[in-house]
Amino acid sequence: MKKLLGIALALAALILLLHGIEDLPPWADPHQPASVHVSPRYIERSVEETAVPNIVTAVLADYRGYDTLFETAVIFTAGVAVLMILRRFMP
Amino acid sequence: MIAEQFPILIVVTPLTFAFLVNIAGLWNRRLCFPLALIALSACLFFAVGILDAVITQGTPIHYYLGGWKPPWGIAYFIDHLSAYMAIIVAAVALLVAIYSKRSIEREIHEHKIPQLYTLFLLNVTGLLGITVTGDLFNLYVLLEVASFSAYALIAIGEEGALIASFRYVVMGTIGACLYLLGVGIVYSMTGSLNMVDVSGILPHLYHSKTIALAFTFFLIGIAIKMALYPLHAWLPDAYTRAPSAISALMAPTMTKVGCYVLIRIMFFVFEPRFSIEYIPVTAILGWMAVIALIVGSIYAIAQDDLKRMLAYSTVAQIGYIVLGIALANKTGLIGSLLHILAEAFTKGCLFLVAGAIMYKLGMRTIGGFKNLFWKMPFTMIAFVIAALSMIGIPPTCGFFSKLYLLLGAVEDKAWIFVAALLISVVLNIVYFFNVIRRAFFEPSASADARDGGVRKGIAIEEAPLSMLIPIWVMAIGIVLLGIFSGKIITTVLQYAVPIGL
Amino acid sequence: MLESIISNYNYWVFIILLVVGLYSMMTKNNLMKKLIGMNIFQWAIILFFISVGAKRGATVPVIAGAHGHDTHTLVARAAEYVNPLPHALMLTAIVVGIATTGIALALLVAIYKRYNTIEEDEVIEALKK
Amino acid sequence: MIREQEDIIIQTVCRIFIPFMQVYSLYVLAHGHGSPGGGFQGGCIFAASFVLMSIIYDLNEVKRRFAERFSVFLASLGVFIFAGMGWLCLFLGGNFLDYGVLSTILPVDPVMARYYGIAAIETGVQITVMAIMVSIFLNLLTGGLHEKDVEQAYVRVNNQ
Repeated sequence: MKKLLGIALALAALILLLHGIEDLPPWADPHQPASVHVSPRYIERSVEETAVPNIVTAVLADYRGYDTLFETAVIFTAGVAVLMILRRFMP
Repeated sequence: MIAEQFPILIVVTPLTFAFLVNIAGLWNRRLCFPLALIALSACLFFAVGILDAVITQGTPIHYYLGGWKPPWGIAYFIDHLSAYMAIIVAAVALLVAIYSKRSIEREIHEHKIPQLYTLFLLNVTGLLGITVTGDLFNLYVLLEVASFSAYALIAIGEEGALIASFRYVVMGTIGACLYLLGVGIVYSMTGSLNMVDVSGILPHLYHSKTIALAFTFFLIGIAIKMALYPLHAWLPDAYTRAPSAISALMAPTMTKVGCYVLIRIMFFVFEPRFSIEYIPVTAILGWMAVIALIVGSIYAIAQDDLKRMLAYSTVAQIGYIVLGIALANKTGLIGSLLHILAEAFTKGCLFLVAGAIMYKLGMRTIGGFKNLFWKMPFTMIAFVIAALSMIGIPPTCGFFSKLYLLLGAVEDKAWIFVAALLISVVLNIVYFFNVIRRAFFEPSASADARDGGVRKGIAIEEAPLSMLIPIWVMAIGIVLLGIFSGKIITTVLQYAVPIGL
Repeated sequence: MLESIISNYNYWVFIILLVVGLYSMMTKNNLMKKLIGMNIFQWAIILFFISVGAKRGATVPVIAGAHGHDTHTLVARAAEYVNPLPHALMLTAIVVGIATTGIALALLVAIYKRYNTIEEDEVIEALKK
Repeated sequence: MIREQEDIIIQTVCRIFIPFMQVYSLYVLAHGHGSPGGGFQGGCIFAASFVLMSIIYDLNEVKRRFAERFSVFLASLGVFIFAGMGWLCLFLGGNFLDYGVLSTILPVDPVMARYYGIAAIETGVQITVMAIMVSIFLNLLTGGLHEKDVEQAYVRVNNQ
């Protein structure tokens, strides 16, 4: 029963995805929206604005540094959570 | 000067104090509680400041993190709706934190208290962050911060909490990942992550099948996070097994913030006309909501465990909120937003009462509530007030929210929804009256109770004051919010409704 | 038709991984297998994001010869480097994935210690007693 | 992790290897600006050196060098450095995480101030990731029994 439900859900997801992705821009197209709307500024001006040649680092730590703060908070949460779930104390 | 920084302070203050609590816990465990209290009081203060600024300014507040203009950097976008949600989360979190001191000491090993308050603050950080952010990916990260702390907080509960938490991890991860997939598709189609920017680009793409797919993923992901009926499987176990203070924190805030995200995505990122006309999502959501509020209530009637009953009642109340969203007219949405507030305070109060009963009696089976009114009169009066609000009796907040939902349904001429709302009120009466009957009318089998019906010899054993005060603040809040609900609607909620409805 | 299918192979791989992950998360009884399914699911989405960032004829987003001070005259053209934003986003998503795995593993260890099994039905059986 | 006889070859090789791993992780951190790398990657490599240490010696050796209180402190410290940079920018009159305003306290122009701001937060990320990875690893391995109880627990496991 559970197995049938799982197969049905997976098939539904498959059909949904196959049906839905036809309008995605072609893979690796230099003119797709993701490559022309926001990201060119990072490539063209990151050295000028942050003096960091590795653009991924510039985006990660400066343009979107706030995400990285919470990324660190997530891993901190995970550490505290593991401590909380597993830690046992001998009487 | 400093007021300009309130949008960031409301998120960063609890985050910073979370680390401070963790470090202070190494040195002295007694410092953790006051530090958490300071952080949450500051949050409430900032939330009030933000709401005040939004009301006086009349337009949304923007805040650019790192000084980068959107769409390149992350921007905060705070309108009436965000400020309203932030204030609800901050207020509930502060009250629950005051309450948690005694309850946590009883239920948790003392070595784990610093970690518990750390995770408590991180959870509040995540929830507050979700309410103020204006960036789709940032919302995902904050959602994960809130969820991770929730997984751990639930896992330290009673027997069976571990497996409940594991299920929540699996379901929650599916939800978050589907949301992320939606973000990915939207990014691939528009090239932007900023909500305002995306909502400006999307109207050109409304006919695309891929955008419809992204919208579907957003919807399913959020529906899992907010436990909409067929996807609610993780909720009852998780909220029943968690420590009582934690259930009281999660039930009013986590699922309601999910509702907020749903409104944000459906009506702000996508325009209302897309959600209503291009794909008939409001119709589907309406039917799911009707099923949720009937089935959730019926499940609640069948429960013998008070917390489990309240958990199923939460599933039903999510149905109300989604019903208001699905009506997609102004009255319905105002009812839905008002119900978020009413439900936050009511469900918070009920879970706190359940915790207080648990604290005093050590059990929470409804069958064992005999003579509870005479043992814990103050707690039980608060329970009755909250139950009246849940049912929808006039002076309370729950009445007005349900009234608006009903009016919204009548406005749309959706008679089936009207009928469902009325039936669910009856069901609410059934399961709350069951508890009240046990606690109030049913005499105990002991000798002194049979003595002429006079209930003497039952000593008052109230919960400690630090638990009673939050319960009563919430109970009084329910009544006051009901009386002033007109004022709330005219100052905040009518501006919170998106353009185009 | 065939050409477009083959040239978009990244998307197909992503879909297959996603469905495999979803299926194993739904049907497997062993909690560890569920966790592995969850990981496959997450990694599929990461693959999708990275695919979005790809650009034909472009290279790694590290600007050559730009380390140091006098770089203001340097011109970097957007077409020469791949889109760095999905990479930055996915670094965050990978960390989130690791954190999920950590918490889930901790729960599994705790479950195993208490019930001596990580088969879901056996745990539920033990709970009912 | 526990063995009666230590393998001398593995021990010697790994003992030489560990310091190089740790220095390499610092290299990855420092060169995150100019080549692939950064705080997270560096932190993972640093944590891996402790995992290797726990494989060649036993767990108590790692615990002696990396006590639980220490790792909790380091994890908080790392995120605190990150958030603290944000607060510093706030106090200097900029927006949160706007490293450009650091030029008022550093002898450089705003663009280079951003460069150093990024370096500071990457260090914070590295410290947190390192501490948390080791902490998660140790907790998963011991099932949450730490410090002095560990030896007793091992004795019990070995006797069974």
